[in-house]
Amino acid sequence: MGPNLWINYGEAVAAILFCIGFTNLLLQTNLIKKIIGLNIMDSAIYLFLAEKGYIAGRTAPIVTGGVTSVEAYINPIPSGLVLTGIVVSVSVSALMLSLTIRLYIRYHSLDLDEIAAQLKKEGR
Amino acid sequence: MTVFQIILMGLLIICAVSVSFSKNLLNSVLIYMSFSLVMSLLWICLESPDLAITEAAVGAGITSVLFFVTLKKIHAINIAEKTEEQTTSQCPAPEKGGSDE
Amino acid sequence: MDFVCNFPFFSILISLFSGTICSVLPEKAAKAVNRIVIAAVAVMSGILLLYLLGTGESFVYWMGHFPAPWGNEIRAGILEAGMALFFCIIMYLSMAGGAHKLFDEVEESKHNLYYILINLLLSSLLALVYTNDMFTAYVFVEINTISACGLIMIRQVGRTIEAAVRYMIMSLLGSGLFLFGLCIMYDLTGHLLMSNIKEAVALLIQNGEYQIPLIVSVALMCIGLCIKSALFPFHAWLPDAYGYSTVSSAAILSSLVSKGYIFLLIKIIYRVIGFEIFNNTRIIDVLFVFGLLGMIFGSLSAIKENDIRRMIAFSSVAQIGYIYMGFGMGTQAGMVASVFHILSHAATKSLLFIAAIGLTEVSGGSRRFIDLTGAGYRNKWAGVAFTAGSLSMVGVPLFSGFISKLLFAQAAVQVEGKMLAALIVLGISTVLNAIYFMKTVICIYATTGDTWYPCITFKNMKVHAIVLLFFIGLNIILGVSSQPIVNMIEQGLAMFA
Amino acid sequence: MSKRKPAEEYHKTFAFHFFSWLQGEKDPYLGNVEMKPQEEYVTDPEMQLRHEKEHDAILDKVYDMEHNRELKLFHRLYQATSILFCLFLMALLLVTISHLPATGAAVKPVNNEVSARYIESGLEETGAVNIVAGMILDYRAFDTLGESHVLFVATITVLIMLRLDKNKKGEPNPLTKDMNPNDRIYEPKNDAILQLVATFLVPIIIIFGIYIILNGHLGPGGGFSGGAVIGAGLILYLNAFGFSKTERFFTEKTYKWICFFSLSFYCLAKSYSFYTGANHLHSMIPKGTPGAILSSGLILPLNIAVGLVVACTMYAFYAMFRKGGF
Repeated sequence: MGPNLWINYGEAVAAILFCIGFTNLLLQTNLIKKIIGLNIMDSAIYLFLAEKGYIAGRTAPIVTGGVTSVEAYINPIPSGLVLTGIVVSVSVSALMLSLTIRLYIRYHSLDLDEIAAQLKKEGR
Repeated sequence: MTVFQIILMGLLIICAVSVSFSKNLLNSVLIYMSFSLVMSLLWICLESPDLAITEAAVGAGITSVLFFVTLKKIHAINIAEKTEEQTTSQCPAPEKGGSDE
Repeated sequence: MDFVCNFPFFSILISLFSGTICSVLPEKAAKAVNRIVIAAVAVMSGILLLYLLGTGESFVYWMGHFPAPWGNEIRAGILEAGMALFFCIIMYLSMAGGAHKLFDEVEESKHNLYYILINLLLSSLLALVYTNDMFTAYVFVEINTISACGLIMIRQVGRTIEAAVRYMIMSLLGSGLFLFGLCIMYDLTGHLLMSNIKEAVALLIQNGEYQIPLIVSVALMCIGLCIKSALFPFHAWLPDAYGYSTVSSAAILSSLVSKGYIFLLIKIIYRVIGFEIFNNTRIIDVLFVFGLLGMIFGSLSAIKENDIRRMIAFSSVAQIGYIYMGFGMGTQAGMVASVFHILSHAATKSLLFIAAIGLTEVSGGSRRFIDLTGAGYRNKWAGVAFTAGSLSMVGVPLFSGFISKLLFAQAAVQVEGKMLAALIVLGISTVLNAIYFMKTVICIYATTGDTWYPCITFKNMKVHAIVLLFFIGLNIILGVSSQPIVNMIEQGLAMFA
Repeated sequence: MSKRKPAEEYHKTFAFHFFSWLQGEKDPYLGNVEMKPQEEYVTDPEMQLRHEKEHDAILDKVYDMEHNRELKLFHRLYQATSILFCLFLMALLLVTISHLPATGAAVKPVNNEVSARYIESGLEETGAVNIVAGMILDYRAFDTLGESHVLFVATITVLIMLRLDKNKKGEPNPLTKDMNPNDRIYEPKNDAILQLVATFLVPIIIIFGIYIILNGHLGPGGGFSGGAVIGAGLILYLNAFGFSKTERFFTEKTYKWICFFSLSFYCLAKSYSFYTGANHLHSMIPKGTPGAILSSGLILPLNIAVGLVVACTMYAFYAMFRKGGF
């Protein structure tokens, strides 16, 4: 264990959330819950990234009163990256949900293993 | 401010865990929605208002709405009225909903 | 700066833009735009390759008005230009070879959406090849994943939708891990551009700081990309996805999409972490072991299969194992062999998929070996092409597969601890390859029983036959004139450093 | 085929045999190799029935998820490995995090010359008061270009999955019946309260969204968040008044062309700026005075383009999910 675990509690929470999402994605049998797990996993990564940019005692990177000194604002890069990431995760979840609807219409089930068994039974 | 942050993070973890263990799909989507709201409060604490606005509009808004429509399509809402629905509508709703886990 | 230096940027941009244009065009026009764009990108990459061979050094290209650590950048060297050219050729041939199947398997009104997906896939592949920025790489990896998923599910039968869901879940796990690794790397170095990260990493190693996070970050990125490129234990989605999607999609997915991720991994190894530093970690041993396991288990599953398309798909798992085994050797020679195998596998696998579709067409659409008996007589071109592809896969001299196996063996001899394992598994895998491919070849040339399906002659399938000829030619070129290509790869890898 | 040789002589050459084999006219083995025709296999209907029954029974046994011991074992194994893997991953990540530089500190690798320049000269170089907007739309614009195409390609895949097209003869898609089960049955058709609230709320939501988009370079917000807000407003309107009202101003054609024009504008504008930047030419786009609404060069038009795309895309997602079309 290194020295910074308690100072980095935000990142630690992000790591725990990431693993919860990961477990959901692996173990849930229900597709909808898998998708929620996926979203939680993504949010955890964004939380991790945003914690990286935070600097105690400084304000959001919007220039106020013409002050453009480094000491006044937090790091803007992680915010930008997270903005991009959120767009990606919303597109991915829309795609997954549409796949879920089609699968349900075809097989009336949300369990991938059950669907796979049905497919094999049909022999196609 | 740090105490507030810690409380919010605790809420995040509680939400994430209870999503996995909730029996009802509608409940888990609602919990996910509150997860997003807590997240957007956390962005404010972390001095990123851009992210807060986006998360509130997208995570708690659009994504949840899409989840609701999906649940509707897969007949996971209205479990109590399912029998009623079967009698009233012409095409009966399938038996195996996603909700009966 | 010469005008030629704009070509990487132009090729990414026109393929992105043509995706947008295709969304409002009718089907025929979209098809024409698609073909023209692929051809144009191929021509531009060819010119760029010649130019780079002339100058002998790589260049970076600013995406915007700001220099290195502040703005985005793309970078072009011999290996990048060569890969782009090769990817375009394979993509063009696969599209042309599978075009006639598109009508049977995809709804009429969704054809132009198919071309949009292909265009965006091309642009994301090019961006992965040329990019010099890690976060750009992440964004384009996502485009690549989503459009690949679209290519799988555009043929809407139950199997493909299920395969698409599995593919998405695995890929998203992969991208999650990749992004986490990227974030840790960013935290340690403070940069997102590959060349700057490399400088910072070298400094960290020198000072002995942050060793554990560095290794973890590299490992996470590697695992992410391995999952995405279907390395052995993560290949569950692959057979259905390749076996049931429409034929152009299967050819493109197996030969290009997974290779795009592998190329990104090579870039990360050379340009982000540094080849020496990467080889000193234990990660290469893990890659080596999984590569070997993949070579054996992929072939074993292929032997058990009685569906020709799924058999070819399982063979992909084995071939990806070869590539990772090359990484795992940790030498320059192993890397060269891997890069050559990327080319050779891409050329051969798409040939096999497109030939297989020719064979199944004359067997009443069935893909089981029992119905394929004698198909080689009924569709001679496809039979010959399938035989050529199989010979190349097994590693018969004159074909590209032979050269890549030779390179792997040569590379293995130079590595002390891993020589025996690599050579033994290479031998076993070759025998297993021979078993299932020769079984298929014998099957398609066995004399037929009573079942009589109609023959197909050259006149009915001109495009298909010409595409197959081109593919065989490509294979033989790779097999016969391998030395200049290997030299080029070595030069390109030297430019990476 | 050369025509110089007479036909008879040509018939003896190898080329003739080869080409005739290729055309499928003649098989050299036919008649030369002894081929015994297979005996016809007589099927006993009773046997066949029994075989089929056995086959079905085996299938049922193999795919009986609840009673198959091997499958159950595999499932257990899978669960155990995944839990172990996740715990291992969590431990690994926590150890890693304990070694990372401290959060909130001002001196660490992340706060280097890159962020310093974004903050110090961002206002001057991009003209945007919101440094994040300046960063994602000017310094690192290539990422953002990719990001909007992620959204585009996701829409395309959703269209592929859910759009119910009529086939060539004009018959409706066979899936239509399944896709549109009577899912509005418990919804009020014309709910007076909902409609009244929507009449007040929708304009406010949309105006707020427009404000966020136009203010993207001056304060928090930007094209994506504003577009999502507008999309939410449109969805509320749709829910209150139904498809017949929205179809008057928003059809698939509208969506297609808005998306096309916005993305093309985005692509072309950014190509211009990339091209001039890379070739060290002077860009002709004025920066304006920082802080004014019409300032910061391309950022405002780009935000508007992104906002339009996002608003339409969100609405399109909803409409697709709801009824497989607009």
